[in-house]
Amino acid sequence: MAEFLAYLIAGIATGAIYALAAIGFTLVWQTSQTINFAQGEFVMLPAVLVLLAIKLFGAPIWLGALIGIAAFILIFGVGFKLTIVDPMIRHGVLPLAIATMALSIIMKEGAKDGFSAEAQKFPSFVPTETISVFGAAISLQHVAIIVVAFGVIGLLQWFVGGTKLGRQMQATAQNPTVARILGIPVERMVLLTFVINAALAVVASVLISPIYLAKFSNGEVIGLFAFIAAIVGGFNQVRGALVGGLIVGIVDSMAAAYISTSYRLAVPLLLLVVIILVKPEGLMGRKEERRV
Amino acid sequence: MNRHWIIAAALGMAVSLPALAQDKVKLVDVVELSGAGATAGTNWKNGIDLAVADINAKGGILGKQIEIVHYDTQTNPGNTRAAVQRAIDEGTYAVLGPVFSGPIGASMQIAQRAEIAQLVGGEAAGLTKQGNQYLFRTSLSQTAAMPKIAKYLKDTVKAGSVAVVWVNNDFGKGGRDAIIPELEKAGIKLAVDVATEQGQADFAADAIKVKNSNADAVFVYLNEEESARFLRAAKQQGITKPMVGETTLLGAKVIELAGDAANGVKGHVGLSIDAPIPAFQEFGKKFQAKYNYVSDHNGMKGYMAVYMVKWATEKQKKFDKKGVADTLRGATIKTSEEPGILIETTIETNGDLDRESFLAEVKDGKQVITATLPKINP
Amino acid sequence: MNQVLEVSNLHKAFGGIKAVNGVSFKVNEGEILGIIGPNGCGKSTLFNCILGQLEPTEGAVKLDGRDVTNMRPSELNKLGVSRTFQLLQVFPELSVRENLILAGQEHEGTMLSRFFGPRDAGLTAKAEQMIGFFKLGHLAEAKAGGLSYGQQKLLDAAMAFMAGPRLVLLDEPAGGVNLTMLGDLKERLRAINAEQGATFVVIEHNMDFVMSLCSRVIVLAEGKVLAEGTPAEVRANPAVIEAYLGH
Amino acid sequence: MTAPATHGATAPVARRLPLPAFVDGTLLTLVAAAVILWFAPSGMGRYGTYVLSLWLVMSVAVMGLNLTLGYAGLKSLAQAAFMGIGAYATALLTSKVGLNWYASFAISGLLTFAVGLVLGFPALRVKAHYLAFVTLAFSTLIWLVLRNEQWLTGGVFGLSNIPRPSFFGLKLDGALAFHRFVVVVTFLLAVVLWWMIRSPWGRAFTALRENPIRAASLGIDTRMYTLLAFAIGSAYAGFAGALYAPLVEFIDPSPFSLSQSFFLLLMVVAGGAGYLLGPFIGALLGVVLPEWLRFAGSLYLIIFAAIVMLLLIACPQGMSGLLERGWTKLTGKKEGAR
Repeated sequence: MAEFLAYLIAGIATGAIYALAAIGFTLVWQTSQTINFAQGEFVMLPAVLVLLAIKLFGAPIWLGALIGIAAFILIFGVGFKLTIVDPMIRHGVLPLAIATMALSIIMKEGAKDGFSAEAQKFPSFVPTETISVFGAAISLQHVAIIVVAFGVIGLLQWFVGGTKLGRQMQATAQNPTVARILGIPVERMVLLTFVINAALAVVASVLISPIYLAKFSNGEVIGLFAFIAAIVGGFNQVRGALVGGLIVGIVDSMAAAYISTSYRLAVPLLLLVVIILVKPEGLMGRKEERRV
Repeated sequence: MNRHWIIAAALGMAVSLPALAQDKVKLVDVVELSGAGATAGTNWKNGIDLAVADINAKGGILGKQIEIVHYDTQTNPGNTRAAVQRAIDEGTYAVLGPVFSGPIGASMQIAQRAEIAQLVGGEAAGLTKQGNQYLFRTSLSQTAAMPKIAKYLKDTVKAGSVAVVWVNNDFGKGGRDAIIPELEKAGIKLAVDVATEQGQADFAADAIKVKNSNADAVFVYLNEEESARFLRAAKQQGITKPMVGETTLLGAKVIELAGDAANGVKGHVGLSIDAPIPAFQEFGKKFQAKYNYVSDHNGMKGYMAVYMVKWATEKQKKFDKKGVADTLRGATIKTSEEPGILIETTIETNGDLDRESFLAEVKDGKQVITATLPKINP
Repeated sequence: MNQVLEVSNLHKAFGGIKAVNGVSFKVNEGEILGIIGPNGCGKSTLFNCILGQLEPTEGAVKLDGRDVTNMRPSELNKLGVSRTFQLLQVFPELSVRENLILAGQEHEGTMLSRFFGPRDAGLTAKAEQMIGFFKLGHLAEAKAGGLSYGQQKLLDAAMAFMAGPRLVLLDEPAGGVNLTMLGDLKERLRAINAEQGATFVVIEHNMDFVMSLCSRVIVLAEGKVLAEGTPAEVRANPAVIEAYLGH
Repeated sequence: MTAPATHGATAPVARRLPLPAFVDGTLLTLVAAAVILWFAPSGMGRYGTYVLSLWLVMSVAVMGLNLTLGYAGLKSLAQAAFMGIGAYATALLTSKVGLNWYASFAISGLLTFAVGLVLGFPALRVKAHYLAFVTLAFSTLIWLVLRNEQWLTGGVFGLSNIPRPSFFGLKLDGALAFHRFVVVVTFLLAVVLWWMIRSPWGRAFTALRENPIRAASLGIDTRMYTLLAFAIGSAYAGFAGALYAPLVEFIDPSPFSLSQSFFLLLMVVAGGAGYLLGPFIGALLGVVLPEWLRFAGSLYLIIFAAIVMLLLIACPQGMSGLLERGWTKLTGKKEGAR
């Protein structure tokens, strides 16, 4: 039992990381039907930019963090939306998805050539101590990630449901045409989601990198798991990312423990197939009406 | 007037002629610069660049400057084959790389057919078992390293059971397949066999699994970064059993990334900039100065590969492509003949290497060599 | 008289909303039956249930006495039941002729002959005939997406007739078509009905169109049959007047 | 350039020349390209020859994906996995069982066709992008099997010494001989696909992509055509794998990973989905462009990705769409001058 608990807690800790990365997937999908295959790289890059700013300008850590984060939100929030999404969104999901694939190559290779092919240590804003929960070890870093993941979801739910801006954003997500008629600045709302996505990527990056280390290739793993998490939880619900992330994290941990370490990746994927066959819109997802 | 022109022309000739006569020798490095092997490949490439810069600064090989070209394999066999073919078509003097055994497997026949020496960074046991006369390693093979580790586990660590944690790529799988029969021979029980993914970020579940196996010791066979992540996860889960590994567990990079978690780790080291050999440390300093980070063993392998080519060329006193392989086969390169080889190296006829190696331990964030192991066939 | 189609006690509910609530009717061979009713009375849902596009919650559909409830649309089509949709449904990237050949190709030969046989599945002549019949002659090579709305509507109807169906269900054929075209369309439908003996069921909003075309009319309201009879009878029915004026 | 899925009358060229009625511009282009590629490697060296062959082999896989995606509108993320099934089947059958290449090639195609049929069933159940998710899972599962089942697939160490085929006793071991063999096989496969696309099948596939509900109401068995499109597209990946294994003479799991499936998708879209010659252009972009960009050193992948991204921003229909746009502009001007 203690053993099971240890795996469970490890799975939740990992799952929270996937959840944090997956929120962005669901956000940009809802407002602009964009599948961002560079999402993993979005989480990888802020940490690298922070380290780069420190290295280039010899800046102290807080200044480096500020420069790196500001640069990232500007380029990959606003810039991404204006230069890549806007010209392509009318042409369907696929060309845009491919363009984000190309973007992910650019980000990955850019981080490797511009910074380093090696993993780098990233300073933690949270103490690295380990605490014991029911006899299972968990680090404060992981605790912080779990808290932040839940906090972000709560904040987003409140924002969407409880503020005018948020309701406008939701209206945009549900029906842009009607929203436009109602006088909601749809373009600005979509832009806002991209900025939020970039900001969330930064939060995820800063929290995850001290554990996973900052490395150009980290986006591949994080991106894949976040994608699976978003599908499992439901692409069109922000809280789907949280549920999906935690489930995938726990399933992954259990698979390694009780099934097979060399096939552990297969188990979350089989879960994904089952969910698609049983409830294609994801566990928490809304059914998307087919436009006939 | 005329005379001036003639002098000017002659001067021009004098300046340009040596450059023409002393045409360069082209070396092509085909290596993993993107994809799964990018980190290892980049170290290898940097090691090569460092060696080429050193050699060229000292007048090149037999007076010829080395022209080095790097081609990326994307860690993909099809692309590797293209790149090696291109290297040969462009008249490379020898092929350097790749590091991963998949890309090596896809390209070794081509170099063999062209009768050109190929110096690779691969450690998997199978590479040198195919009778390819043109393939040369730059490090010990796993078949050479693992018996030393098994002996160490038995005699020094006195472990009755061992948990094996390995990365599921050619490097890790090769190591695992080599250590398990050795453990069996030494009468050590395999407590648990844990495969991990290349580039895996989260090792919590693996660490719990190892902890629950109650093994007397843990054998960790992962790449540097994954080693660091595993050590941190193991510390978090409170694993106190000795961690034993190979070169990739005890490197400076692991110590840097894992911090305290690396303390107490011990094992066998082939190439390490921390080894008590002045030439190794010298290399480490030069590398650090040039690239601003600490080289791993792949950086050393790349460096030595270039010097192996240099040594063979100077030995045969001519630029004969086929001769490089013939000269290297069965040779022993002494540091007195070629300081760039860093450590006396014997090349066996199948392309395997034999060298001295070390037993080491990490104490207070530093790698400390505890013993030097002789060559297998001294 | 021979009954081509028999719908008995058909129900369809979406969640709690009963879109079709126990509709029964029969269609006689060779007649033109009109189904009218206010917006949202379940006309299109009824069609979709009859044609296998939606699964009815309850009830049965019979074709020539054979149960075809829940049969897949493509199989139903091969039994000679054809339809148009309320919204335009042509293939914009294909030419007019290609659209027509597509509408007929699955009714000829086998999968193999469709692979190895001629590219037009031997339907060019037939397609040209339809093009002529629907007065689209000069547009045979044009991409369907480039046609005017009315022309697309004609093409849409032509596609439904391409395979020589016995029973055709038309969902608002007159919607958005201008008066001249409307006259053309009506005349074409009558001609096919007379010459080929095809049976029609027409859902329509345009009362004049229905009343002048159909021999019998069914009025739906709130998912149920409200009235049934000849155009004149229906027009005089107080319940129908109520339903229409009430909305 | 061929227009997307047009089934218009035969090209004017064919009418003027005394050629059979089924000959059109695309077929002539294919024939001309095959002839050029037959002779192209002279003076190119083994490297150039190899890259040309690799381009053609990848084109075959991209052609298959173009059928499923470009014509039938089904998003598959498993094309590289199917290629892997074909490559491993051929490698094992030729090197371990000793079967000749032609039989192995056929078995690879049949096997991937059958697996495609089975995997296609979810495609009927789940619509739109959900198929992409199912194939994503399938792709990774196949990769795991290829890597883990060492007794069969050689695992991470791969399979080496894969023999090249011979042609009626003629050895095709040399780079040029094998290249010509690849040219012939690719040409035949392209012609089959060309024939299929312009047959009533192709028309049905297009209808499936544009409006499956209307298609069904016209008697088109959408279930059958969906499965066929997916299975034939997968079989082409199997064929590509059967050529890839003897071309590289070595295989391991890496070229059949999920990221390679993504890369194949990139080639389809960048080349122009739904254009018959699009796959060749796409594979040219994906295989030959990076090789050519090698002069740019370590930046070559960034430049490559930037080119693809800019291309798609400028013209989401890919290279073929761009060429078509240019062609209409050009011919439009000519007409204006007249």
